[in-house]
Amino acid sequence: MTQASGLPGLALLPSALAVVLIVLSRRRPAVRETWSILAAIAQTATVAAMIPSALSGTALVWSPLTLAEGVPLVLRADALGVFFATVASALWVLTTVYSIGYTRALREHAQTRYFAAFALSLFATVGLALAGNFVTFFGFFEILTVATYPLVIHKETEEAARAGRVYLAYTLTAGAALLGAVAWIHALAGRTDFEPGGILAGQGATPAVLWGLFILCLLGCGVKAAIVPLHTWLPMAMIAPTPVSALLHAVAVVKAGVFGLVRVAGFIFGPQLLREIGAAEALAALALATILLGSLAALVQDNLKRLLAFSTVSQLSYIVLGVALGGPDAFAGGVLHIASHGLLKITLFFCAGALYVATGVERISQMDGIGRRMPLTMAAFATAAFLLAGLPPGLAFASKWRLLRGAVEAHAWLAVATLAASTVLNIAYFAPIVARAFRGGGGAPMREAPLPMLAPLLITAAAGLVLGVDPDAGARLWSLARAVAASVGGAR
Amino acid sequence: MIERHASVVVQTFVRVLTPLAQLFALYVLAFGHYSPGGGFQAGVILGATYILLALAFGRDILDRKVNQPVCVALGAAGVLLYALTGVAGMAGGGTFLDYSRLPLPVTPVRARYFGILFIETGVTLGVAATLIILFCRLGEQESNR
Amino acid sequence: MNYPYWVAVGLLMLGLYTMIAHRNLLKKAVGMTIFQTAIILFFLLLAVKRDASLPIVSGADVDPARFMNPLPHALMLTAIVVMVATSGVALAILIRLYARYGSLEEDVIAERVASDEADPA
Amino acid sequence: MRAHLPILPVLLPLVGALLQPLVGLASRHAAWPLAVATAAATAAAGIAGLLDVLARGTRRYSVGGWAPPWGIEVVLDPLSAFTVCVIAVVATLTLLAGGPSARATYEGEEPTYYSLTLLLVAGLLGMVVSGDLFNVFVFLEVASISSYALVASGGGPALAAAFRYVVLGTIGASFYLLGVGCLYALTGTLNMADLAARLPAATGSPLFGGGIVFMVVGLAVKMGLFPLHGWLPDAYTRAPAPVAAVMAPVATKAAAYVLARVLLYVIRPEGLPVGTTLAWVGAAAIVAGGALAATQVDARRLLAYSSVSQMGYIALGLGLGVQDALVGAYLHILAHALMKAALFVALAAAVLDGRGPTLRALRLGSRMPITGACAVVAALSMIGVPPAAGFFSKWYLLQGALAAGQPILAGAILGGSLLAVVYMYRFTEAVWFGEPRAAGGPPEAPMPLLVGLVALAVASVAVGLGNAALVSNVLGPAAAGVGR
Repeated sequence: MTQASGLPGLALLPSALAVVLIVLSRRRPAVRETWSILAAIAQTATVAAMIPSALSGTALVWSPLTLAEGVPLVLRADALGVFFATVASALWVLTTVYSIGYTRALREHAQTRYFAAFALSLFATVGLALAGNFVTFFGFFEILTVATYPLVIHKETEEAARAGRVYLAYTLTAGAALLGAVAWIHALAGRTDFEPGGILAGQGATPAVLWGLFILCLLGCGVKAAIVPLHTWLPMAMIAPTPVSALLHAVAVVKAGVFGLVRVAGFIFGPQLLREIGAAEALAALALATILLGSLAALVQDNLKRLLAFSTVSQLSYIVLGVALGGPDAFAGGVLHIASHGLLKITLFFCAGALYVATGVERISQMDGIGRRMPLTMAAFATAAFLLAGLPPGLAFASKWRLLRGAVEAHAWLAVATLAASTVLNIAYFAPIVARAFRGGGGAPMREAPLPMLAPLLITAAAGLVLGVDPDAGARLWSLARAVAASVGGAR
Repeated sequence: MIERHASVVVQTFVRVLTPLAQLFALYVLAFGHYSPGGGFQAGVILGATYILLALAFGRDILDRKVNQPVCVALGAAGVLLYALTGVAGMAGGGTFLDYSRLPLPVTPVRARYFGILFIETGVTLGVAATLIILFCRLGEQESNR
Repeated sequence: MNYPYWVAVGLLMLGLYTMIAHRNLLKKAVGMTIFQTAIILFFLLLAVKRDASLPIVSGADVDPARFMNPLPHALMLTAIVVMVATSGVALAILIRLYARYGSLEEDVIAERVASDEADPA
Repeated sequence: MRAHLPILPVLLPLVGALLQPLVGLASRHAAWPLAVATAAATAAAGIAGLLDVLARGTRRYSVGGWAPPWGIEVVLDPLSAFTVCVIAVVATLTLLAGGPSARATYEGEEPTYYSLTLLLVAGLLGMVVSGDLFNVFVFLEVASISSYALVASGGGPALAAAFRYVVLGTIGASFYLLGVGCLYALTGTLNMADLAARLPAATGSPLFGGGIVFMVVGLAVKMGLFPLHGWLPDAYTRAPAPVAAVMAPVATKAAAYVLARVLLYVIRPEGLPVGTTLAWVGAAAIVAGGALAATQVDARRLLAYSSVSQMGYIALGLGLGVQDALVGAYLHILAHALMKAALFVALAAAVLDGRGPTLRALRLGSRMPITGACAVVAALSMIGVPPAAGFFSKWYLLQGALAAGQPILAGAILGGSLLAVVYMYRFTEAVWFGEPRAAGGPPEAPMPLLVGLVALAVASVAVGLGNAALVSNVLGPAAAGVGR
């Protein structure tokens, strides 16, 4: 069911306007930041307004213009799109507040470019979330790549330039692969619409062609989704300011890649077809390898942000795994993990940034006793870390539990074993940090980060707990995730 | 730099020949309709007379009689005369370069006759000016850049 | 019957060879002229007809079959003008090149251009 | 006036070029406004012509009142009207933007410079509207001779580049003329429409094959198609900045247009593998040009080799010959003209500011934020990032390659994008990492330059967003009927 409505277009308006307004008010920081916050709130509200219709199975559709002959620009607010857009927008509000505290405390340069690129990134993220066909998706996907580049090189040091070079090399190469896939799909099926259950089945394509397409898609989305061995850019990109790492490299950019894989698997190929050609198993195997390798790499990191980056690599593949398994439970669990990992990982990054701003600490080996000086921050860190590892009653527990149930149902015992092992590894790399933070260091005066930084991280940590108890609270994320899985028809 | 050729015989001869040759150029131009001749040939003869002057009396005489910007402008004016004759045909209701439709109070056949004459005049000017410029520029010892 | 065409082809090859193989720029320009002349010859040969006269209409005795084709001549008149202009530009450039670099040998100029670009004075 | 629309795009710049030396006698400051006004009038005539053709169909114009096939014919159909608009509009913007740069380069000799550029434009537009193969040659040479002189006006190293350009350009033009001679010998006509009607009866002759090969090779030289691009890098690199800005975007496009016109609308060599060869040569050009561009340290040479690569896209599309590929090639003529113009204008701004031409010394960044931003937009269009125009031309080309069953050529298109990432990244990085704004000195490029540059960058995106209308109204009909 679809219904024509301008609402999906309206959801893109705040961030697009914000880019212009931020540049125009570049000489007045207070005004500039007000625009950012207002845009974030407006965007969240618009996206949230589309949740009821998405839940009822009616996708709002807005198609204002034709991109190329036979290819309309379509924005379509289905359950999956609204899910992702909600997560990204809501976290943008908090990140903006956090950013203001961060940039002011560190007296960052080029703040106008920073906030404008941030708004543009969110514009692209919501756009690709709501994209109704693959071409539209690709457009926003590429804009996202370009918009995040200035954020990665924000420091303008030689190291940042190198990271930016690697980042663009990876993501734009992936973009070319994805363009090949999109064009091929269009040539094959005559359209690239995202349809629950896929559009490629019954087009008469040979398995070899389908495999070719699948590999192109995997290359295209897999880079942003940081699937091993396409993940190397992510730890390097940690040179970016912490709010960027928090929102973009834990939520928007990497999730855009994963989201693309969900779209490809569920809405272009369809779980049925993926399984028929045997691509589902290959994807699952890649996901399992990434989960383990990411966790293992995280174990040996000393730089806190790099550790978080490798943890992200690992956690993202939970989502990929859910998509690859394809059953209703696994698919829903995977989709829900987009939210749970986003919420909890952003908390961890917020904490890392708060530590850096308040004490200048970047390495785990310097963190002895820091919990005494910044008890609130470290409490939030500990909460988020253990919840992310999958301990109940966190949001990640909710998603991982469904994932596990899906794996059991599919008799994917290797996946079950990997999930269990990964939980242990998660605890193994987070626990030492927490232990170190609360060991010794007595007597140091309490000195938390400024309030605009502290408040967001406390809110996200608390939200992780609350949503863990009831994943359907507030934005009804769990219902949305289930609706996605049901529509795709997670083939048995 | 082309030196002045200090020979009384040559200078006198050129002095006598130049006006005659220029008159002949006009004749070739006007007679082009009926016999071999026309604008191009007339232009070459006209240009040659100035080159002859320069050979006999030195380059300076050209700068006095037709300096280079003027010469370029003359050449452009010649081609412009050609183009505008064509445009005049458009004004008379024909297509570009349709001389039979020139807005003149004569029959189309006569109009075509005049049209050719205008155009050949333009060609004469253009060719003569081009020759003079080529002579001056290529004869320069040192380039300015 | 077609021998004249072989002359045109020969001139064409000669011109092309001179343009490509010779290291001296002036000889390249000469080759260019030969090359263009060969093409003009080729076009004019297209107009040749045995036992035909110039297409000048005089009197009532008009038999189009006895005229040569005037069109290639008209075309080549234009082409000659174009050729003169091209040669003029080429020579003008050569004069200035010689004034600047003191040589018309390709390698020498290339060498001096390279040092020019390394240190634009 | 409507009846004269086909001839106006040639007539206006021609008259404008001739007026320059006359007006120059009176005032040197009038040269630039006069040139821009001439070009703008030409662009207006071109746009009026396009609208007229779309509303009323193809317009044929017999020069001098002599009917074809005896007289000279000028034809405005959707394709030629479109190409006229591209060349005239881009030339207007680059002449406007190049003004300050030209003033700095040609102190006092601006009338000559503008006269030559307008002659170049007149020649290019003449190539496009001409309905007669020989007249194409004449206009080709008008354009070429003007550009030889323009390149040579750089002096020093530019002279060597200009001579090379003269030699290779003459080979190209002469080959084209030779091909025309072959076809004339075969059919006895030079009028394109007449020729198209007569040629099918004569396809067996060796003159037919020879004529096509000569024409295609000649035009390939003129459009800078790899491996016949030898003149292009040096000419674009050493030409003065304003000349490169005017020439680089449009000069090769007119030759590409003639190639399309001759191969697809006049000759249609069904039995010969001309199209396939052209497509593969285009693919080679994309890859080789891109690879060469990626290794350059001089920004101008980088852009020149990127032109070699981008002309490959056009050749590939023309060679494939299916509807989508043709649309892609035509759209790329516009897209590439816009982005290359923007990049060369940005470079001219840098040179004006005493920067460049090496990438290392470019650094527009914080000193010229608007110029830098426009250059980045053009660079993104070159890479093919949506919604810039460069993305959509590649999209159509990809669709065409896939429809023609040539996945390897599709791969070459994507590979070209990757190479574009590399070389445009190097360019963009040079733009981004600016040194802090120096005290004093103008903080941005001069206003006319900015206006032209911003217009070019905005047009790059606008053409991308509005390409569907352009394709369904202009390019689709232009390609319809000739596409395989």
